[in-house]
This record gives sequence, C-alpha cells and structure tokens, in this order.
Amino acid sequence: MQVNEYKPLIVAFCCNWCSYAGADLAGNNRLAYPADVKIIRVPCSCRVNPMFILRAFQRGADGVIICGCHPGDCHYTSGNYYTRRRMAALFSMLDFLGIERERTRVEWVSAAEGAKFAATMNDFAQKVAALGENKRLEDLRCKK
Amino acid sequence: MQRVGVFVCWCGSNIAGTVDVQAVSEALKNEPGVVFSTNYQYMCSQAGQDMIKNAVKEHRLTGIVVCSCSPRMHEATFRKTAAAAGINPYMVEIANIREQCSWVHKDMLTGTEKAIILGKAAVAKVNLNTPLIPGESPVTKRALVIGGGIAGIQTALDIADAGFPVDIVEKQPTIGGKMAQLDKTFPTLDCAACILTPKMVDVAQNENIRIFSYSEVTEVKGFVGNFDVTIKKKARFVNEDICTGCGACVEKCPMKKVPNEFNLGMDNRHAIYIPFAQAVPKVATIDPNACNMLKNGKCGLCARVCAAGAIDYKQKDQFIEEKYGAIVVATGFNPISMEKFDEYAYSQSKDVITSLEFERLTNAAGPSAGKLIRPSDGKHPHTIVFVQCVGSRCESCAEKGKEYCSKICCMYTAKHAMLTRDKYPDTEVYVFYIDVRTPGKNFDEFYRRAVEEYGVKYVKGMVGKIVPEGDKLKVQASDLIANRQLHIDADLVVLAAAIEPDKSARPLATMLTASMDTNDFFTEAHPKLRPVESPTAGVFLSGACQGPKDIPETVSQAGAAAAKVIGLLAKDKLMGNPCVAQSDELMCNGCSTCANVCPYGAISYEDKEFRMPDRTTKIRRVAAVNPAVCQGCGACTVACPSGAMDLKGFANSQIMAEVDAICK
Amino acid sequence: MENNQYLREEIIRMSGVNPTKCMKCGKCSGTCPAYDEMEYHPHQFVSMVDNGEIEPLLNSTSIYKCLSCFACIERCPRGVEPAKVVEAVRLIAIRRQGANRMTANDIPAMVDEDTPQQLLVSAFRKYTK
Amino acid sequence: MQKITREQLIEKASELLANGTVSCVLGWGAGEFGYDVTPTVFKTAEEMKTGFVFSDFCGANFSKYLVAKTQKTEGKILVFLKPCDTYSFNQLLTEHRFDREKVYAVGIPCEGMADISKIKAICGEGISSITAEGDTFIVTTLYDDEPIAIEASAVLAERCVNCKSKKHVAYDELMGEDGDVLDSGRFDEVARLEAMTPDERFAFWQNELSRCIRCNACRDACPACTCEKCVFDNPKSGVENKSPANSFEEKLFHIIRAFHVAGRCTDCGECSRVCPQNIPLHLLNRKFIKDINEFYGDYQAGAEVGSRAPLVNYTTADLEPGEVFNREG
Repeated sequence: MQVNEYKPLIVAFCCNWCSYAGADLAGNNRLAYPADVKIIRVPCSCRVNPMFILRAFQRGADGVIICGCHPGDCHYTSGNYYTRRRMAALFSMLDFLGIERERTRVEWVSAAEGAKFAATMNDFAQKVAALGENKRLEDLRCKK
Repeated sequence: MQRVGVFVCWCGSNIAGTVDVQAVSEALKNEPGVVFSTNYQYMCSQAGQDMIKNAVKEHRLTGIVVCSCSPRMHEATFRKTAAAAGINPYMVEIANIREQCSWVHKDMLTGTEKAIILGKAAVAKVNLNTPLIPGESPVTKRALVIGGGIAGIQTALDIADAGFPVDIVEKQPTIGGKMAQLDKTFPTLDCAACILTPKMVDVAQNENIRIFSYSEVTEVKGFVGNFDVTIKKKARFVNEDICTGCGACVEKCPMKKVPNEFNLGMDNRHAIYIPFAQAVPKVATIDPNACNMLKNGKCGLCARVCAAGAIDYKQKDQFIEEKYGAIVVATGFNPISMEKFDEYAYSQSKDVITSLEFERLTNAAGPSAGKLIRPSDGKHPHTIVFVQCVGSRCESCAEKGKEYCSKICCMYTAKHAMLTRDKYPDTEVYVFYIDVRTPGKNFDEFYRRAVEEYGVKYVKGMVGKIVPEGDKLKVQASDLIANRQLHIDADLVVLAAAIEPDKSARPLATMLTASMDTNDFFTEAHPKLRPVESPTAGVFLSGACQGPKDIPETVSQAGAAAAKVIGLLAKDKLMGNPCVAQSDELMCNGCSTCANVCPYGAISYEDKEFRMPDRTTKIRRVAAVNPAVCQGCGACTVACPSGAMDLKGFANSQIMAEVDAICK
Repeated sequence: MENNQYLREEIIRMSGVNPTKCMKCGKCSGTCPAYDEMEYHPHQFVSMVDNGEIEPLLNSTSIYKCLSCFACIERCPRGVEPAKVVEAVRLIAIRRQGANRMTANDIPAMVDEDTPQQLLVSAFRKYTK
Repeated sequence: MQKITREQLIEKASELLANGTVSCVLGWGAGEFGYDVTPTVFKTAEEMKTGFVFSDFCGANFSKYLVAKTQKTEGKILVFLKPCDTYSFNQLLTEHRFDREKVYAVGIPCEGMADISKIKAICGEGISSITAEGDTFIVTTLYDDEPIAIEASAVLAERCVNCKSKKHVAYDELMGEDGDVLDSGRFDEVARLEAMTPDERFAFWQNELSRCIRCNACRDACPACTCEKCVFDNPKSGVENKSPANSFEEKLFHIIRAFHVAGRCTDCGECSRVCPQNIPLHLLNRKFIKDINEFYGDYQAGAEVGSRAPLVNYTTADLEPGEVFNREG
C-alpha cells in the first residue's frame, strides 16, 4: 500500500470567454475535479504560446491542457482555429521527441459545459497520474 | 518593485468552508512585493472595499490581489475600487479561489494548498502589471452604406431617422438593387415595386441621406469612428443636378440595340438610358461603350434635345473623399452563372431561363409586359418545369456551384409556380426539388398552397438532363418517391440558380480588412451574438453580403445594423479596451505574420527610420497595432517569432510568471 | 405514364381525401404494420392516385394487405388519411365485375377453431361487395 | 562535379558590374581551409578573381545575408542562387525582409554539394587540399603521404542526396538549364523515427541533443531566423538564455526554434550543415513540414512569394490535435 500517493501537477490554460466560464460553472455546480489542476486565464486559447507550455514542463508540470471555445464559437472569430493548428503541430513534435502524448491535450469546453470541464480534468489528471512524474521534458539533455 | 496588497475573501463560508483563509493570507505575506495581506468576510461588500481603499492609502499599495470569486464575477468591482483608491484599475489581479477552488475541492488541506498557489500566481502576475489607460478616439458622426439595394436603403433610412447623416454608394445608376427587378414577393405576394419604390423615394427626399449612384468605393483608410473613404463617382456624362429625368434624350437616342441589363439582356435599351421608370435618382446615364458621340464624336442628338442642357460629354470620373464613423456593407448578391451547367442546356436553348429572368418575364414592366412567353418564339408555354437547387448544395463541383443552400430558391420557386398556375390555369407546372425548405413565418403554408390550391406538381428528385428537341425541351428527371425516371416534354424550364455574393465584395473586404469566408460572404463578429457586425470594428453587415437571405430577413438585419451604427455614432468618444497588442518596433521584423492571423485587420506596417549604434540610420518595415481596432485576442503574439508582439494585460512575461508560480 | 383522371377524381370523391395535401413525409408508411406485405405502400397510394396512376394499384394485392387499422390516418401530420385512399382503390377493384377477392365458397377453407367469427365476417365484408 | 565553373560566374559578375546593373556581388569567399567558404561582398572583378570561390563546397545559402546587405548597399547586389537557395530567397521576400529591387539574382544550376564531415570521416583530420577531378575528389592530408581519391557521390551532403528541387523559383537571369521539382526521399528518415517506439525516439533525441553546445550556429545560418532580435536573446521574452542554464534548455531552444520556423522553413538544410556537433537538426524541421503536408495539404515554403504559411492559416474542418495520433491508427 502506497502511503504517499503521487500527485501530478497540471497546468490548464483556459480562454476567458468559454472554458474559464465553463470552469466557473463546474464550480457553481460543485463538480469536483483534482486540486492538481491549476488554471491560468488567457483571453483566447490562441494566446497560449508554445513557450508557456514548455516552460510549464520545464518547471516541473506533469501535464498541460489547453481549453478554448468550440471551433466556430471563438469570441474572436478565428483564434481557436489557429490554436488547433499550432497545437496539432506542437504536440506531434513533442511525440516525435519521445515525450508521452498523454501529457498534452487540447479540449474545447464551452461556457455551458461545466460538467464536461470537470470530466475532462478528472480524465486528464488520471491519465497524467498514470504516467507518473514528468522526467523526459525536464531533462532531455541529462548527461549519459 | 510593486507594493502589493493581498485581500483574501471568505465569501461567508463559501470559501472559508474549504479554504483556511487565514493560512492563505499568512502564506502570501511572504511573497515578493507583498507588503500587506489580510482576509475578510465579504471583500465585495462596502466594508470590504473600504478596507482595500484604506490599505492602499496606509501601505502605499501599487498593486492589489484579491483572492475571491471568479474575475468574471467581481473583477470590474475591484477595478473600480482600485480607481477610487487612486491606483490604476489594471493593477488588480483576482485569484479565483471560489469557483475554481473551494467549490470543487472537498477537504481543507488541498483547498488551502491550492488557494495559496493560485494566490502566488496572481501576486507573480501583478508584480509585472503596468498601469493601462484605455485609448480614446473621436467619432465622426456620419455613416457610409455601401450598396443601395433594399438592405442598404433600409439601413440608411433607419440611421437617417435617428438624425445622423448617411451616404449611400451604389455602383448602378439607380438604387433599388435586386428587389427592383422582382415581380411579386413571397409569402404575401405584394408587388415588389409597390413596396420598394416608396422607400426609394423616401431615401431621395431624406435630408440626411446623400446618394452616390454610379459610384464605387476605391479606398478605405482609418478605423472605427474615423474612416477616410475615397468614393469614385463614375462619369455618367449627364449633369445629375440639372437632369430632370424627362426621358427626351432616351427617346431620341439612335443607338437602341444595347442589351438591357435591367431585363437581364432579354430586351434592348438605348445608349443613354434610365434603368427603369421609378429609378432614384431619376437621371439619365450615357453608356460610354455604346454611345457614338463618346466613341467617335458623331451624333450629339441627346445634347440637342435636352431642354435642361444636362448632357456633358466631357464629364470625368470624380473622386470624393469623406470621413465616416461607421461603414455598413450591403453589397448583396447575384445569381451564379449557368453557363457551366451543360446538363440543363442553359446555353443551348433560350427557353431555359433563370428564376431572375422569369421574374422579369412575369413583371408588367418587363420585356414581355408581364405576359409569360417563351423567349425563343414568343409562344405561350404549356408545360413548365422548375428545377430547384441548381448550383446550390453542390460540393463536388466547386468551379460550377456553391456548397451552401441559397435559402431563397424554395420560396421564390413556389411563388413562380403558384403565380403561373394562377394566371395560366392551362399550364402544367412541375417543380423538382431535393428538399423543400420553408422555415419562415407563413412560408410553409405558402408552399403548401402552391401544391394544394394551385395544383403545382412537386416531384422529389432532380432533373438529370435537358435536351432541346424541336420546340420542346426533353426533361429527364427522377421521381424518388415513385422510384422511377420521368420524361417530360417541357416548353419552358426555369432554373433556380444559386446565389453568390457580389463580385465587388472581395476587393471591398480587402479595403475594409473585414474577413470573409471561403464563399466570399462577410463573416460576423460572432455568428450568434453579433450577427450584424464584422469582426473589424466599425464595419457592419446588412443583407445578403453576409449570407443568403430573403427580403424580410434582409430588412430586419438592415434595421439591426442601423441600430448598431446609431449606437456607435451616438457616442462622442470611443473608449478602447486597454488590453491590446503592442509591437516593439526595435524587435519587429516586419514579416507580416501577425497581420495574417489578426481577425480584425488591426495591424498595419510602416517604414520607420532607426538610428543604429554606429550612427548610421536604417529604414525598416515594422508593425503597428491600432489600439482602437485590436480586440486583444493575442493570436499575433504567438505568430510573432521574435516576440516583438506582446499583449498588454496578458504579457508573455506575466503568463510565464504565473506558470512559474504554479509550477514551483 | 398512365394518367387516369377519371379514376383519380372517382377515388377522391369516394374517399374524401385530397392527395395534394400530402407532403411526402412517409410517416404513413413508417407506421404501417403491413408494410412488408405490400408491393405499394401507403405513401405510394396517395402519390400514385394524385398522379392518376391507378391501374397498377388495382392490379396489386397490396389493396388486400391493408389491415384498415387506420394507423396511417392516426399519424398523418397533414390529415390526408391514406387508408381511405386504399379503401377507395379497393372498392374500385371490388366493384369491377368478378373482381371480388373472396366468395362465400372460400370461407370454409379458412375456418379453424381459433379464428373468431367476427374476423371472417369483417373480412368477407371487406373483400366483397 | 558542378556543371558551372568559377570562371563562368566571375565572367557573368564582371559583365554585370561593368555595365552598372549591380554595384557589388554577394558570393562565396575563400575561408580558412580549402573546403570552407565565407560570405563575402566583392566590389570589383579584380576582387572576385582573387577571392571568389565556387566549388563542391559552396553549399552555403547566402540569401539571408541580403537582409543586412541590401540595407547597407547602394545599388543592386548580385547574388548567385542555387535552386534550394531560391526558396529561401522567396520566403524572405514573402516576409518583406529585403527589397527585391535591390537584388539582381542569377540562378545557377547545382549538382549537389559535398559534405566535408563525410570526407573527414574517410581521411581524418588535417586535410591540406582537395581538388576535384571528374567525379573524384583528390584529398591530401598532413598525415598521409599519398593523396586519397574519394568518389564524389559517396560524400554528397545528405540534403543533396535528398534534393527536393532542381528548379529555380526566383531569378532575374538563369545560367544553364532549369531543373524540376524532385520526388525526394527527404521524409524517409522522419518516417523511420516515427515508426520507432516513444522510448526509442526519446533515446535517439537524447543522444543527439545532449551533444548540443548552444553555439547558435544553426540559428545564425538559418535563412528563416532573421529576427532583429531573437527571443532567446531578449530579456523581456522571459525565455532568455544565451547559454543553457539548466539541462532542459537545449530542448526548449530547439523545439521553439523549429516551431518558429515551422511553415516558413524551406528545408534548405543549413542548420544541420553548420552544426559543429553534427546534430540532425533538419529532422525537426522536416517533421513539421511532413506533418503540415499531411494535416493541411502539401505546402512548400518559398515556392511562391506571398503564400500564406499553414500555421497562420486555417480551415473550419482542420483535424483536432487529439486526432493527430488516432490518425496513425
């Protein structure tokens, strides 16, 4: 029996208009998800620079998830379409470097989808926890 | 370094029930920059706000972190509090420890731990906040409406009624647009001219409205509230101010074999012409491609018969520059070309016509004076086949048709079929359809009337092929319900051609930096919640330029666009959102990547001179963001490889600081 | 294509149904319990009658497969009453000389112990004149 | 061996200098060793005769130097462009990085360039001269008495083995014949890595990237890296690190660099050519190119001026990031 259960650290970038409101709704409805998830508010999912994601990993995050409005519903018309392309390319690249693909995710959560937000976070946290601590992104260069 | 004050709210037991607020305020005391930290039962209450104001004074705070409910709830409240206390409202950050912490976590330990981390992130961010001041810009109280169809007319009338001057730019010699060409209108069957022409007269007589007919917009500069627009008034070789529209010139003009575009080429007009009797302005126009006088200097008859002396063969294109606060796009639509639909023999037979041509054929002012005849031989048609969805919902043949539903065809086809059966009960009328779409008030009832009362034969299935044979059109079609092929000898075939945005829309969108979809329809700022605004601030959408729509819908949208324009023009000054992008000129490469992703066209480029360390100067292209247009999405900041572009209020360094604080 | 306007009008008169009211949604056929037994289905009856194509219906056994359960009438969103159309076509067939589906001589062969008498009576009424 | 000779290029340059078409020439100048070249500006035909080099070692893509040189030079600059250089040239024009009017571009054919590290792998260090004779290089070294003969085809640079195009997409004048876009196997190595398990891939990159010394040569040679100031040199960016402070940063650097050039990288291969540690950096770029081609349709940066790069574009029907992996099955 493990006494000290491993707790992953998860950074969630949420767009102000849909997903952040969706997270608020999850709160309003008291839908629990792990406290490991820490939310950073951004105006739009397209504000998320790949550097923020890598920085989070660098500083010890075990998983990073980006949430935005559903495609077609972006408050800024097209922001999430750019997010979709950028993150598809970036995540594919991280996979190419041998980093576990389950550590990154993009999910569209509308302001009405409090339940989806909580469910997504539960699922993501569970998957990241199963992977264990993020070592690869932290120390790729580690001397042989 | 900031002097940060931290205020942890209990929200009664909403937060305090799961988060040890005392521990949070204690823990945050030790964060860099924090000089004061406290907690209180209800921070948003008057007492709570006073506590903040006093602390600002007492501890000379420059930044405030409130650990409370969602910023979507009370960010505005606490910003006002900060302003009242004399510090910049954008020096406030909220840590959301209610919706995203106390309400979703059950035990005190985890709740408190997380609240502290969220608080630390907010402190880290506020340390990097800078005071932001929303930009102000004046508003020119004049609107421009581009397009003088029913959409433009209604928008202009509504804006003018509110007391603001409006200019209509129409590329044709008269306003009226497509509606002026129609015969009757569904579902009430009132005649289009009877309801449109009074509005056209209203426009002409309204003191607040100027009409630039036979004109085009050639350049748009500026931004919301402050557009500088150049309008080209094409030479019409007639002095508009003195022409009385008597028509004597038209009668005498010897050049009478010019295809009449108003009747879609089904009859001829003169080289000098007034498009139709109720044209506004009722002024003659000389077609320079047809007029002998303009082509080779021989004739001059119209000048001789004009009692007013309005003919001016030397007239030149005129360029007018005007300032506007708002621009409404109402460029409308056209039926697509049928040339490529060989299967319907449109190019082979004169008796295969489009629905718009059918409108002219049944219009009392049309080429046949309203008598339904076959264009080829003038005979009365007995069997008429209507084909719906010609070029609509046509995904595989992009060069021919359009993938979208043109929306209006089902209804006007029902109207045509019904009117035909009404006036000529001896005709047999077939309508071939894929679906009959009638979502509108009294629309389905209208279509059912065509079937039930007027005996129009609706057949589910498409016409596959039409072959002219003798004086008949052999129509081969499918009846999907009976599951068989039909062969009909028709006298006349009417194609419900898909509609597409006017060709002038694309270059106009470029000028306006307004975005368009792949079909060249203008995109809305939000498809549901801001349907009459373009994402480009100050540009509004009216009518079919935004998507296929019928007259009632166009008029409602026109009114809605006018309301938005009035709302804008009623303001003396526009306050911007200060959280906008900003480019650091020293680092900008001028590569245009940011402008590519900007949904608002807020980014422009200029060549700037820079002094180099070696005292030489260097001219470089750099980006400049117009803060009045930028909405602050941040798409450009990620597109920018050099990091020159940053977003105020959500700067790279601020978000990175939050990441660091969370991950530490 | 056959277009028997006389029979069309006759069926419309007999049934009191206006087939042009049909909007071809197919709900009648969707609800019909005898659908699998029929060559022509309720919606086709309505549409074929409207087109004056009566002969194929008269020659089809579909007119006898209709149970007259009236589910189609119950469900039709336009009040077209397809079963009445079927009934009218059936009557046209029965009224033709010697076109009765059943005669009294056919009855004994159909009787078994479980068959309620009422069924025989109603079938006899329905398939003869 | 190159079909076009140094003398032909000097002759062309002299002609253009003499008739005033150009005021100077941006070309390959002799480097420290016989096999390395350095970007050099020649003002006269005489300067060219002494210092200009054109050989099988002139792989360097000088299009990015136009950004700085056009700013400093009066009149037009003559630049010789191999087919792959023309793509970078166009990409820089797309990004408004220099004034097209200030450049006179002469397209020259390329038969593929030699990779000095492959030669060194055969003859070791201490190369004192390399001469080309037909399809053979004659290499003399300090340590061998006899010159060593090497088949040119055996030491062709990887990027030339997998040459994507012999077609010039930009020029004012063309010397020799134009070629075609080729069907290269340039994505084969990426595909090979993709077929590995994540652990194998991780091990592969750990091995490669752990050699990185953050000399920034890849960035300095890359024709897409023409930023006035790189984010990694900018204290305000929050990721400033001129030299690595912790073990993660090489990776951050290389991922971000590849991401910043994604959709803009023409796959010229300069990054790998100049890497003193022989890290196959071009594979990162090719991964992005391969993905972009597969996700959003074929796109070749620089093929035309003014095209919109895939990552600054979108369609409403794009695949979801989560589908990227499902796609592979």
